[in-house]
Amino acid sequence: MSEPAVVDPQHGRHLLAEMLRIRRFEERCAELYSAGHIRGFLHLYIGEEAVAVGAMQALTPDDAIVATYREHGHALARGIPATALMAEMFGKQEGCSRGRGGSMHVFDAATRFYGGNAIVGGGLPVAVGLALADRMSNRPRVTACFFGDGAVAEGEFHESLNLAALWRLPVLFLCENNLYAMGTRIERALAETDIVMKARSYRIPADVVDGMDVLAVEDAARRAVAAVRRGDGPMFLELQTYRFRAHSMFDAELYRDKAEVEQWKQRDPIAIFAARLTREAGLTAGEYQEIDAHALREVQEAVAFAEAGTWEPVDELTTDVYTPRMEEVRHA
Amino acid sequence: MSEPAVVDPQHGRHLLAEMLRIRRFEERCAELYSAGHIRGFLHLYIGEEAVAVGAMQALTPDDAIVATYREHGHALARGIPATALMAEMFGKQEGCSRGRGGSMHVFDAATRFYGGNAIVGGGLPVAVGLALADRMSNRPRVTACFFGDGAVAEGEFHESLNLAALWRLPVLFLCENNLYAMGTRIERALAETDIVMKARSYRIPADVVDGMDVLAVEDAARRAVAAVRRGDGPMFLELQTYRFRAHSMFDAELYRDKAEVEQWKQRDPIAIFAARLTREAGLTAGEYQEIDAHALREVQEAVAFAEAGTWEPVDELTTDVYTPRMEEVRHA
Amino acid sequence: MPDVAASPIVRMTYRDASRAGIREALLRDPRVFLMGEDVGRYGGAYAVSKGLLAEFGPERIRDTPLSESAFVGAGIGAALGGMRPIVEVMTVNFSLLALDQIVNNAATIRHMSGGQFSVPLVIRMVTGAGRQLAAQHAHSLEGWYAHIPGLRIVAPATLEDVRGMLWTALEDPDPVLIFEHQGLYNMEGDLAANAGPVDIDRAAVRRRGDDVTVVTYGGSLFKSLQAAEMAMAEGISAEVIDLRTLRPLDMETVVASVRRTHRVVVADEGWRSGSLSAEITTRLVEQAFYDLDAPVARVCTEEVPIPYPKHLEDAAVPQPATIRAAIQRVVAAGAR
Amino acid sequence: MPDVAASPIVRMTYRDASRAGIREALLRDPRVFLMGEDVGRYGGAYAVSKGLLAEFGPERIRDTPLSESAFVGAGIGAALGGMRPIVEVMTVNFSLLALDQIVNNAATIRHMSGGQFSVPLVIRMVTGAGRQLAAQHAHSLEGWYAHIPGLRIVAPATLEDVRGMLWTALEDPDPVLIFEHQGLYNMEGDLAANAGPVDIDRAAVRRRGDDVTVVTYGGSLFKSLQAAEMAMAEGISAEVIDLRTLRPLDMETVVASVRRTHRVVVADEGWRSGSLSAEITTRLVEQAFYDLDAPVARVCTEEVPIPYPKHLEDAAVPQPATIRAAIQRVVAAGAR
Ligand SMILES: Cc1ncc(C[n+]2csc(CCOP(=O)(O)OP(=O)(O)O)c2C)c(N)n1
Ligand SMILES: Cc1ncc(C[n+]2csc(CCOP(=O)(O)OP(=O)(O)O)c2C)c(N)n1
Ligand SMILES: [Mg+2]
Ligand SMILES: [Mg+2]
Repeated sequence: MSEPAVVDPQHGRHLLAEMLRIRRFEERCAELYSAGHIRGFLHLYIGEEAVAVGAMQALTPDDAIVATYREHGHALARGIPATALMAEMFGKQEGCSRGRGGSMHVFDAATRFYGGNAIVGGGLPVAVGLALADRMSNRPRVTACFFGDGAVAEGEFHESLNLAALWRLPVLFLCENNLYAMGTRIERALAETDIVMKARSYRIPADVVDGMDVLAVEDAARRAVAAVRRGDGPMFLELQTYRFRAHSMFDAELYRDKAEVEQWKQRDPIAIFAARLTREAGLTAGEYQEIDAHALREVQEAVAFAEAGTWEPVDELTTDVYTPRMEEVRHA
Repeated sequence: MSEPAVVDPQHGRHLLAEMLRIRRFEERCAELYSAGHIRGFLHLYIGEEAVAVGAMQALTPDDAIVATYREHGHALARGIPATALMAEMFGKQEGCSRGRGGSMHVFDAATRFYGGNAIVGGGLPVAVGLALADRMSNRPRVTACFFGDGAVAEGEFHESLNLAALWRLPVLFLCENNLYAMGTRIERALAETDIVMKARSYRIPADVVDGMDVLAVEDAARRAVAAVRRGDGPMFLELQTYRFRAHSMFDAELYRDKAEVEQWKQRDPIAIFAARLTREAGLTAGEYQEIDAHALREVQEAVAFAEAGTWEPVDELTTDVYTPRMEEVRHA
Repeated sequence: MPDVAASPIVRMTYRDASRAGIREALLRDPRVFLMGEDVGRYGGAYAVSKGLLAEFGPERIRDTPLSESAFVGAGIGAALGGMRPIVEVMTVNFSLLALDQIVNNAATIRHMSGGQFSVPLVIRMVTGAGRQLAAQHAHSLEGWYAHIPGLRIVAPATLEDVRGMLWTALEDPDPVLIFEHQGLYNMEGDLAANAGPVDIDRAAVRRRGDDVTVVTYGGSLFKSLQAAEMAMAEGISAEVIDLRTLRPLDMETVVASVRRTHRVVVADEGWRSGSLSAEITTRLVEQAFYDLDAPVARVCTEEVPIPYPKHLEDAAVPQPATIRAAIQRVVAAGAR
Repeated sequence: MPDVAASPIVRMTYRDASRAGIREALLRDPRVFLMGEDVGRYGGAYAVSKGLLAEFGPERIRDTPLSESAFVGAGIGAALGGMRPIVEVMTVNFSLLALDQIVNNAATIRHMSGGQFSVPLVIRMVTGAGRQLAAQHAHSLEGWYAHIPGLRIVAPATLEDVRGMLWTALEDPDPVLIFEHQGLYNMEGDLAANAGPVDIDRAAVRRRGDDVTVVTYGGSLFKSLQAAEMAMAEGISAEVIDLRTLRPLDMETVVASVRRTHRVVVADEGWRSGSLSAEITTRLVEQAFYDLDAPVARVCTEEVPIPYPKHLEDAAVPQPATIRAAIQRVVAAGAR
C-alpha cells in the first residue's frame, strides 16, 4: 500500500458526493425492496462505495467496465443516470437494460458498461475479450473488471488471468475482497487467502489496497490504469473492503458476528473520508448537508422517474432474442 | 531436485524392466495402429516412461490412480496386465474396459485405476473426490493424479488444487511437463511457466523433478506419498520430461524442431538408466537382452491375447449405461 | 414403506420436506454427506439446509468454494470412493460450469469402464422461474439434462416426493439429478411424520379425467391442476399426470391415459424448441399415433432468456390460463 | 452471389472447403480472426487451419491455452468489442467446459441488455462419431444446443455449405455455432473456385421424391441419400431434406414436402430421447398432423456413450441400412 495522497479540496468533494449518491441510492433500494417495488435478488454495495468511486476516477469514457450482480455502485460512479438505473430495478422499460435485467444485469452502451453478470466469475472472460479487441485494434483503452473474493476460486478466474497475462492484454482486474462469498468466509474458500499471490502466479503485477479509503483506491487505480494503458499488460488490485449489509435481501447473516460488522462499520468509507475532508480540506457541516441533500434529491428523482416509467408491452417479450438483420451492430 | 539415490541392483533391474515393458508395448502399438488393429486416437508415452514407473513404486495397492488419455505407461506400471490392456486397444471385450474405451479410457477396478480420461483436466476433480472419500473414511490412502502441462491452464486444475489444499486431502498431483500440449509449447500456454509456483499459490508443497531419471522420480514420489499419507494434505510434483513421438498418430509435428527432439532423445530414460545400471550395478549386456526379450515376449503374448479376443455382441451395446438395480456397487 | 396411516401428520413446506429428506439420509447412512456452496453456515441459498450444520457438523455439511466443476467432480470421485454424496448446485444455470463433469464423467464412467465402476451420486439443483431472478437464475434445464444417457433425472413436485425421492435416489447406483422448483419451496402441505422413500420409476396420475390428458411435472404440476379445475367449469374432464421422473420416461402411464382420452396437452417449463414436451409428443406419435384424435398441444416457456419484470416473467412461462386454453383447444380440435 | 458458372471447378475435400471459407473471411474482413487450441502451429486438430498461420500470422491465427471457458468468453468479449472472432472448439464434448459462456452470456446478452449489445461471434466445433474416438470425443450435441434461444445453430454437410456458411455466419449479428462432422472432412467433391456465401436460413431438398420425406442434416445426410438410393430398388421414391440450420428450423420446407409425401423419417445422430428429431416430429404434429399417414419414424443414435469398437460405434449411430429400414416401415405403415 502506498502513502495516501493529499486531498484536493474540489476533487475530494466530488468523491464524497459520488459515494453519498451510491449510499443514498441503495438505502432507498432496500426500502423499495421491502415495499415490493424492487424484486428478485438485490445485492447492496453499502460499505464498499470507495472501491467503485475510487477506481472509476482512473478511467476515461472510452474504457470499458465489466461488473457483477453487486453493481449499482459501479453503474452510478460510471455515469449511468440514477433515473435509468432505478427504472431498471423497477423493471420499467425506461431502465438502462429496458427493465429486463433488473438489479443484477445492468448494461449501458453509452458508458461502455458490459454488465452486471450474475454468474460469479462469468464476467472475467468477457473482459479479457474486450481487451483483446482493443489490443488487436490498437486502441489505447482499458477494460476494468470487477469481481469478488468468491470468484477467485472459480476456474474462469484462473483461465482469464492466464490468458490476459499471456497475451499482455489491457485488463485491470479489480478484486473486491469483502471477506465473504455469501456466507463463506475467505478462509473457508481459498487455500491461500493472500489473493495477490495468485495474480503473481500468472506474472500479473498485483497490489493490495485499502478499499475503505477512496483516495488510496483512486491512487492505486490511476497507477495501474496508466501501466495497463501503456501496454504493460494486465494489472491486478485487491481492494480490501467489507459489505455492511447482508449478502442479499434473503440473508439471515448467520455466518458472521455482529461485532465484526460493527468493527468494520467504524471504517465506513464515507464517514472517514468526510472527516478527513473536514480536517484537511475545510469541508463544513453545511456543505456536507448540501452534498447529501443533493444525493437524496437525485435518488428522489430517480424513484419518481422509475415510478412514472412504463412496462414493456407483453407482445415485445421475445424481441431482442435475436438482432434484426437490418440493424447495424453498433458497439465496439 | 534432490540427490540421486543409490541404485539397488535388484530394484534397479525391476525399474528397467518396467520401463522396457512400456516401451516395447507402445512401439508395438504404433505398428498395430499403422496396420489398422488399433484405431481412434493413440497417444504414446515413449520417452516419459521414467515418470509412471518411478511414481508407481511409491504407491500401494490400496492407493488410487487417475490418469489421462496418454496412460498406457501408467496402466502397465500399475499392474494392469498387458493382455487386458492390449485387448482394450483392440476393442475386444477381454479388454480391461471391455473394449469400450480403447486407448484413451483404461479403467481397472482391481488396481484402482480410475481412467483414462480424455478430457484434459477432467480427471483432477475426480481425484479430489476419491481422496475426499478416503479422508472422510479415515483410510490412509493416497490418490495419485497424473496430468500434463496443458491441463495447468484449465479451470478444473485451479479449482481442484484449491479444493484439495483447502480440505487437506490426500492427493498427489503429478504434472507431466513434456513442454507441449499438442502443438502448443508451454510458453505459449502459460503466462508463468514455472508450474510449481502455481501449486504454491494454493499452499501446496511442490517440487520439480527430473522426469527422465526414474530414481529421482521414485525418490520424490516416495517422499511426497509419505507426506500425503501422513495427513499433511496434497503434494505436487512437476516431472520434467519429453515425448519422443508425435502427440498422437495424426500429428505432422510442424510445431517443433527435429533438433530439439534429438536433444531430448539423448536423455532417453531407459538408455540412461541402463547405462547407469551397467556402471553402478553390474548390469550386463546379456541381462539387458534378457530383460528386453522378456518385455517383447510379454507384448507378443498380449497381442496374441488381443487377437484371440472376441467382440462384444452388438446386442449388448446399451448394457451398462445404467447399473442393474440388483447389483451391489462394489468399488470403494 | 413405513406405515404412513399410523403416523401423525405434520404441516410443513416443500422446503421443510426437502430438508427432512436430507436429514433422514444423513441419519440413516454414514456414507451420505451434503456438499455445495453455502449449504452450511449460510443455511443454503434457499434455506433448505438450515440447521443441518449444527446437527451434523462441517464434515458432513460441507461448504465448498465457488468451484462448480471441482465440487461436482469431487462428488463423482467420492461416489467412486464409496461415499453417497449429495451435491447441491445452487441454481441450474450455474450447473453449466460443471457440465463437463456431469456429462463427460458421471454419465459415462459406468459404460466406458465396461461396467466396472458405478457413480452413485446425487446432485440437487434449483430450477425454474417465478421469483423475478432474470436470465441467469431462472431457467428450466431439467428436460435438457434428460437427453443425456447415463443420468437419471427426477423432478419432485409434491412434499412427499421431495422428501422421499432423495432416499431412493441415494440408493440408485447411478447418478441422479434432482430438480427442485424454486417456486415450490414455500408451498405448504401435510405430510406423515414418518413419510419415507418413494419410487422414482413411475409417473403419477394426480387427477383423474376422461377428456384430455395433461402431462406435466415440477413447477407446472399445480398450474396444470388449477387449469384442470378451470376446465371443469366448461364441462371438460382433464386427467393430470405428473411425470416425476424425466429420464427414463414412464410412457406406459401416459399412453394408458391417452388411450382413454385421445387428447394431450403437455405443460413443460422448458423453452419450447427441443424441450421435453417434444420428446413426449414424439413418443406418443410412436406409441399411440392412431389413438390421437388431435395434435398434441404444448404449453412451454417462450424462447427468451427469462426477463426480470413480473408481467414478462409470467408471460414467458406456462400459466394456468394458458394450460386451460390448450385444454380447450385440443378438446375442440378433431372432436370424435 | 458470385457468378459460379463462370468460375473454374476445383476438386477438394470438405476440410479444404472449410479452410477456404476461413481464409476468405480473413482476407475479406480485418476484424475476423481465428482462435482456439492448436489452430496455429499444429494446423488444427483436424488439419482444417493448416497453412493459415503462415499466411496470416499469430495475431489472427491465435493459438490458445487449454481454457475453453476463457477463450470462448474472450470471443464473446472480442465480438462485443467490434471484432468478428471465429472460435474453434476442437470437439463438441470439450465445449461443455465453455457452456456457461455460451448459454449464460453469448445467448442472453442481447436480450438481457435490452437490445443494446449484440454478440457477433462464430464458434466452430467438430461433432459426431465414426472415427472410433469413444465416449469423450464422439457425441453429437448440435441438436441439444438448438434448444437455446439466442443461438443460431448450423450444420453444413456439403462442401459448398461448409465454405459458404461461415461468411454468412460472420455477417450474422448474433452468435452462430457451426458444427462440422468429423466423418466428412475427407469427403471429396467439386466446388467452384469462387464459391461464395450461402444462406443459412433455409433447408435444402437434396433429392426429390414422392413417397416419403427423409429429414436429416450433417453427418447423416449422405447416409440418408444412400438409403434413398437403396429404397429406389424397392420402388420407393424418397425425398431427402438437409436441414442445414438447426435453429431456427425451416419447417416450411419440411412441411411442404410432407404435404406431398405424407410420410416422414428423421435421421439424426443425436441420442434419441430429446434429440432434434423429437422437435421435428412434434412440429409436424403441430403443423401437419392431418397430413401424416403414418407415425414419423426416427433413426437416431442409441442411448449410450459412443463405444470405441467399430462394430459397436456403427451399431450406435444411424446407418444407411437403418434409415432404409425406417423408410420401408413408414411406407408400409398406414398405406393410403
Ligand atoms: C457460478 C455461480 N455460483 C454461485 C452463485 C451464487 N452466488 C451469488 S453471489 C455469491 C457469492 C459471491 O461472492 P464474491 O465473489 O465474494 O462477491 P460478493 O458477493 O462478496 O460481492 C454466490 C455464491 C452464482 N451467482 N454464480
Ligand atoms: C478439454 C480438452 N480440450 C482439448 C482437448 C484436446 N487435446 C487432447 S490432448 C491435448 C494436449 C494436452 O497436453 P498436456 O496436458 O500437456 O498432455 P500431453 O498430451 O502433453 O501428455 C489437447 C489439447 C482435450 N482432450 N480436452
Ligand atoms: Mg465477497
Ligand atoms: Mg504436455
